[in-house]
Amino acid sequence: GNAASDGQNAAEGTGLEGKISVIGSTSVQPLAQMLADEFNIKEPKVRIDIQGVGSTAGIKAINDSSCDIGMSSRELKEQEKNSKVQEHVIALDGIAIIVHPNNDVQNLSEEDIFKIFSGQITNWQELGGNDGEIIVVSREAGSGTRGAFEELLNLQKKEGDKTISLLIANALIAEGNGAVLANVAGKENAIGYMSLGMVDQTKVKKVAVNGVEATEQNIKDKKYSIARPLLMLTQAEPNQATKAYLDFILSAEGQKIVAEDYIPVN
Amino acid sequence: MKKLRTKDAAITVVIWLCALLTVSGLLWLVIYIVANGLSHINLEFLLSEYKGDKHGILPMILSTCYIVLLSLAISAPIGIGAAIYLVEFTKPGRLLQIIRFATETLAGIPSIIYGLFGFIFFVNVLKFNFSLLSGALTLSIMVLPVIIRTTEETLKAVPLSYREGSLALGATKIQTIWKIILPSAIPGILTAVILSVGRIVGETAAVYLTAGMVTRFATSVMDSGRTLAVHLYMLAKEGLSFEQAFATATVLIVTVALINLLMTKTVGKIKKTMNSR
Amino acid sequence: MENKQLKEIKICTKGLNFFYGDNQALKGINIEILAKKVTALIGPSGCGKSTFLKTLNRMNDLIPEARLEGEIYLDNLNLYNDYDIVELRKKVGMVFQKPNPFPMSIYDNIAYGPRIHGIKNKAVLDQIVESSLQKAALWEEVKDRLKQNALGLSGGQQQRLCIARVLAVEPEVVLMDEPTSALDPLATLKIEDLIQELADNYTIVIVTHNMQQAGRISDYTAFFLHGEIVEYETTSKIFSVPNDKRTEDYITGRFG
Amino acid sequence: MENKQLKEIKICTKGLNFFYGDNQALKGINIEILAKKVTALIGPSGCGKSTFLKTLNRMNDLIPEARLEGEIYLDNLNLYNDYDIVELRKKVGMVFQKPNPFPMSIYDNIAYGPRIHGIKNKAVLDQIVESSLQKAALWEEVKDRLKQNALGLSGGQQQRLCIARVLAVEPEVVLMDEPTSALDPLATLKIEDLIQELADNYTIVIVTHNMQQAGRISDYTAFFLHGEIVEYETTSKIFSVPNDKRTEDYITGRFG
Amino acid sequence: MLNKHCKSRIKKLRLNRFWEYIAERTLLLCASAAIVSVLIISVYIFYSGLPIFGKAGFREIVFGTEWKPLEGQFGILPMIIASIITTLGAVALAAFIGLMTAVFLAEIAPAGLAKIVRPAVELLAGIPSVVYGFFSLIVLVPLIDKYLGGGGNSLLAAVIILIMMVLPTIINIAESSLRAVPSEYKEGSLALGASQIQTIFKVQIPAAKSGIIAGIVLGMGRAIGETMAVILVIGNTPQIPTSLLDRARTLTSNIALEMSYAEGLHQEALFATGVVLFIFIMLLNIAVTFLFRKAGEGS
Ligand SMILES: Nc1ncnc2c1ncn2[C@@H]1O[C@H](COP(=O)(O)OP(=O)(O)OP(=O)(O)O)[C@@H](O)[C@H]1O
Ligand SMILES: Nc1ncnc2c1ncn2[C@@H]1O[C@H](COP(=O)(O)OP(=O)(O)OP(=O)(O)O)[C@@H](O)[C@H]1O
Ligand SMILES: [Mg+2]
Ligand SMILES: [Mg+2]
Repeated sequence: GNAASDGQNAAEGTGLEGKISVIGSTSVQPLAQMLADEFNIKEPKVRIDIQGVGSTAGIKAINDSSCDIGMSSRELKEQEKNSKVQEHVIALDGIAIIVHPNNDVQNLSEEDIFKIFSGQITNWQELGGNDGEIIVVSREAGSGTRGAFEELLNLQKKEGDKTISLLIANALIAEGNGAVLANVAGKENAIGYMSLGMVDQTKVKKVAVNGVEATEQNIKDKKYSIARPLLMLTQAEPNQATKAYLDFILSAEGQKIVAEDYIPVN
Repeated sequence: MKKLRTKDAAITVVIWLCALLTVSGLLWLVIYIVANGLSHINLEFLLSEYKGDKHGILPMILSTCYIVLLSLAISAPIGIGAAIYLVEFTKPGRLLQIIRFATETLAGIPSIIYGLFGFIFFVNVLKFNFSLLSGALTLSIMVLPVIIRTTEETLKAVPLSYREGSLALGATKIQTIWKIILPSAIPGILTAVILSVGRIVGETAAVYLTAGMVTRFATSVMDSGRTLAVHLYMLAKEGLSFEQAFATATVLIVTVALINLLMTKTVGKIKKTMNSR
Repeated sequence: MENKQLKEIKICTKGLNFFYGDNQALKGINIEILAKKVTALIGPSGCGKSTFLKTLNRMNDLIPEARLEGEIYLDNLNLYNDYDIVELRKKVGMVFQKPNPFPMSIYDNIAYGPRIHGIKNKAVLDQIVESSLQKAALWEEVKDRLKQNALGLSGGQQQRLCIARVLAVEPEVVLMDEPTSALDPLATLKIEDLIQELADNYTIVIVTHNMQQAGRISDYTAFFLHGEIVEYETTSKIFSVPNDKRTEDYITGRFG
Repeated sequence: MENKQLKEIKICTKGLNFFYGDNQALKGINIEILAKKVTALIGPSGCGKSTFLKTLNRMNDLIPEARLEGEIYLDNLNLYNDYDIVELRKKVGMVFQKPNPFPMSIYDNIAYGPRIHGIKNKAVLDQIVESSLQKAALWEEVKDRLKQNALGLSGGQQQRLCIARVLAVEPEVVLMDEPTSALDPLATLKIEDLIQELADNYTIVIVTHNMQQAGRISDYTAFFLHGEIVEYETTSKIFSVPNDKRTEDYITGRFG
Repeated sequence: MLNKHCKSRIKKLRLNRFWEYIAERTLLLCASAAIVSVLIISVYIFYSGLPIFGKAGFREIVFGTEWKPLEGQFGILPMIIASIITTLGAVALAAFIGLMTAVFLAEIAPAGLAKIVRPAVELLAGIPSVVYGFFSLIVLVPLIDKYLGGGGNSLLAAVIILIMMVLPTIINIAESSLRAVPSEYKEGSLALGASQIQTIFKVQIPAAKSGIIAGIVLGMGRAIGETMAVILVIGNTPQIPTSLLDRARTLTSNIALEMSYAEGLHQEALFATGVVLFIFIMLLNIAVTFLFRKAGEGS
């Protein structure tokens, strides 16, 4: 993108032009989209294309330089780090554990959750609920939410340089946060996890973890522990449009939008 | 005799039931979707963008149109040319067999493989990124066999007597093709094109991996765009707004129904011209 | 056949063999076809009449696995070596069994050939269309609807249109393959009259299944059987005193 | 036709009209067909011969927009009211213009009819197959390859197979629609011989385009024109002294 | 003068020849596009998908039961099995219903009714697969969950939508092969006193056999290749299913789910999945070509 100083537009923005290609986490995508819509009001000539294809894909794309911004909803792994790529934390996001509204279970310990997702507990009865086989809903393997969830709950073990997921083999794999929501909303015995910012409480119920409700405040106060940063990755020297977009996101105005559903940084 | 009659009657009942099952399956689906979708379709839904609190599908409609036009612009001339070559120039033999085998294979390849290929080849290797161009190139390979085959059939249906008549007057082959055969084959070629439009409009897997899913108005072929089918997939997958999903599905079904109607019309026209001979 | 030598020979073949793949359809055909006469080819189904006719304007070149041996001369020039195929077909026109007008207007049907051969001038084309239709005895019937689709004509009219279409490219020889077999008696009669008129200016070779027709319109008749010419004589002779028993059997309807 | 009354009448029609939609194909046909005789139907293309033949075993019932008026009697019973259609077609067999063996073995082709009508016993079937093939003069040629596909037979053999197939269900009347027109002269001869033999036991109605054939094999001939019967007489009479000018014109080949 | 005329004619003829040649070559080029595309696609897929068979082992991939790509386990047997079950299950049922419907359309239905049913079948064929997927997700999956339990996302749900999707393919081809059966066969059988049903089942269907089977095989191709509709309803669990109510993952959904972020060996493993799918399709194609050829000979 190249900046063209356009006098008439100067009142609002700088009359910047260009195209930003944003690829990555489906958890970050809606937030990035909202921010882009807002940014476009000021800079209508900047076109921001956002593709939600998964954190791993976003990290890969920025490492290949095939996009301007990569989105990730988990920390980068060692082998994914690249000196030429800059990480920007644009928000914090909790991962909510969700169940069907009719489910009596209100609270689960981290250990319960570990046992459910690793297949050691398979019936709600064992947790004081109704008799019903637990249907575990998880995300696809490249998902940042899944990566963060498994890391935070230790649902993985190291074996040499490989990290092995301990997720129960018959978990239902849903592609995207929305699919998790839809699946849990549709099945009385399901349990799943998803980006806190996207939980629709009219359809599903959040359960407390270790007695702590999943709320923004609790995450800020570090009481609710299942939370991860939402990242945007750029080249060390991003082009002007990209830089302007990032600056906007991290500005007070941008963070106000972040705060609507997520936890702003600083 | 009587036993035979009851057996016949029983089989007839089974046949009627199967036909009923087929039709009722379709009706169930169509009615369910249209009934749920129709109430959400209004001008605003059809003609606004997908941004902020607007949930219109205009960008998707336009992206779909662009992809359709672009794919056809690439595949129609090639496909029709190929069909002409196959019908008018090849003698039965190796080459014909190879080309035929190639088109059969192309026709059989599942769309996800096209997606896989398009994603690696057009998006990554040729660096077209997620764009209408990548999508259209992938789709034009995908519909190539549809165009070749259908056009081939129509060309074959042009009576030999037309060719003989023209050649016997001293016309060259190209003159005969251009002045006699192609004009008589136009309805069939139209059918081929309409069929391809149907396939492109309905395709998800191959477009999803090549043209991306951006909900903005596309301004150039290098922009990413979301087609209606991909939009429906995203809505269904995300499960956030079933109203929009139903409405989008309704738009898709109506489009397909219109395409079918158009097709029946052209096919009817072919039959008419053939009959009036 | 005594004074045939005195007449002008338009077409002659020497040891003509023709094969569809392994199937030999013509076996050693030697024939001399005279200019400005009507020559009829008769014989039972599958005996090679159409095949022979088609070799004369090389329509058989369309069939991939077909093969020809021997020689054919048109005006003493070798048909396969000395002529450009387009030129040849201009010179040797063909009318088919089923009328095959193109799906376009009557005018365009007739003008198709001249246009193909480079005539663009509207007045010239008009002139050609009118004279060709007149020669084919169709002008009066269609002159008011030249712009209408030719497929709307009756079978007999369509066939005369096809004849006119051939005449428009000014051929010297006209080949006809059972031109009346798809027509009703009245239309047949018209075409037969037409053929006899045309014989004043054109060399005509006609295949027919109808013995009476051959008798009525042709000057010479060749009787084909199993790819060979059994007998080739003046029509009057072949129908009154055939030399060959098989010819007689065929003409009197004992087979075929 | 003087002593026809003395003979047994197998089929008779009274004021038979037949329509394809608006197109009337048969107009007031009155005819009496005699048992154990060969009756030939002749006439130019499209005159309604096939249509008439098909009304006799109600094959025309298949055509949705077709309509029939008048009456047909078979053995003095009304064809349309007094017979079950399956029974009727068993009694009135039909042989078609193009040989149409089913794509199965020779044996199964013949056994098809009997099986349909409930015969399962292998020995009985074997017996029927053999005797039918013998009656159709085909047994000697195929007895060693009954299990082979019937489509591998020559055209003439296929047609005799179709005749055998009809005989296997023991009909009383056999209808034949140009049964030899797709065959070569030799095969035609065989079928003609066969027809004459069959006439000892069956009532045969045959449509033919070949005047000579009608003359050779039939006892009575009906001449159809534009959906009407112009003349119906003993064959010898119709071919020597036809009553009607149109019959004479047709027979001498002046049209058709 | 005459000479000049001759020369110009010869020139024109030469020009004709030239254009003829150019046109033919151009058309040949178009025709080759199909070959080139197939070549590029197959070479690409095989080139990208074959190496991993060497690295991870053919048996470990094709017969391995564990798909944990991030951990170096690339067993796709569960996907192969799921693909085969959904395909066969759907096609077996669709073949029966489809053949009967084809018979209905070709022989039984009154003309007026056929005129309504046929466009319905065509509409069924034209509806995008994602619409089927969406419909099943909303309607079928909850129904199955409610009456049969297990969450609803299952092989069964996939089989049911696949039936709807392959039905039109089978109906169309079966109907046209039934119609292509020479009417002489039908007439011959009826003239022998067979009933209509007897004629259909004893003569017409056997005569149309190759075409009908080809339609079924083509339907199989469609079923095995379907992706998006299946992803939405099958649950995508990479585990060998033990009942129709189990969640499973097909070859196609495996590719679509993970392609966008896979890299290295993982990506190669997805290409390997593509290779396996490709081979399945090729086998089916060869079967269809063979059957259609046979059908052509039959009639
Ligand atoms: N295109 C073809 N390919 C192969 N064989 C052919 C072809 N055309 C004709 N034949 C064969 O060549 C032989 C002669 O056929 P031809 O059409 O010349 O006969 P005909 O005398 O015109 O017969 P008819 O009176 O039926 O028109 C026949 O055995 C026929 O089967
Ligand atoms: N299925 C049909 N639908 C409509 N019209 C028909 C049908 N079959 C025949 N006809 C018409 O009925 C008339 C008589 O036809 P029919 O087949 O009985 O004649 P034909 O004497 O057998 O002729 P050919 O000698 O050519 O077999 C013709 O005008 C024909 O066009
Ligand atoms: Mg011929
Ligand atoms: Mg007839």
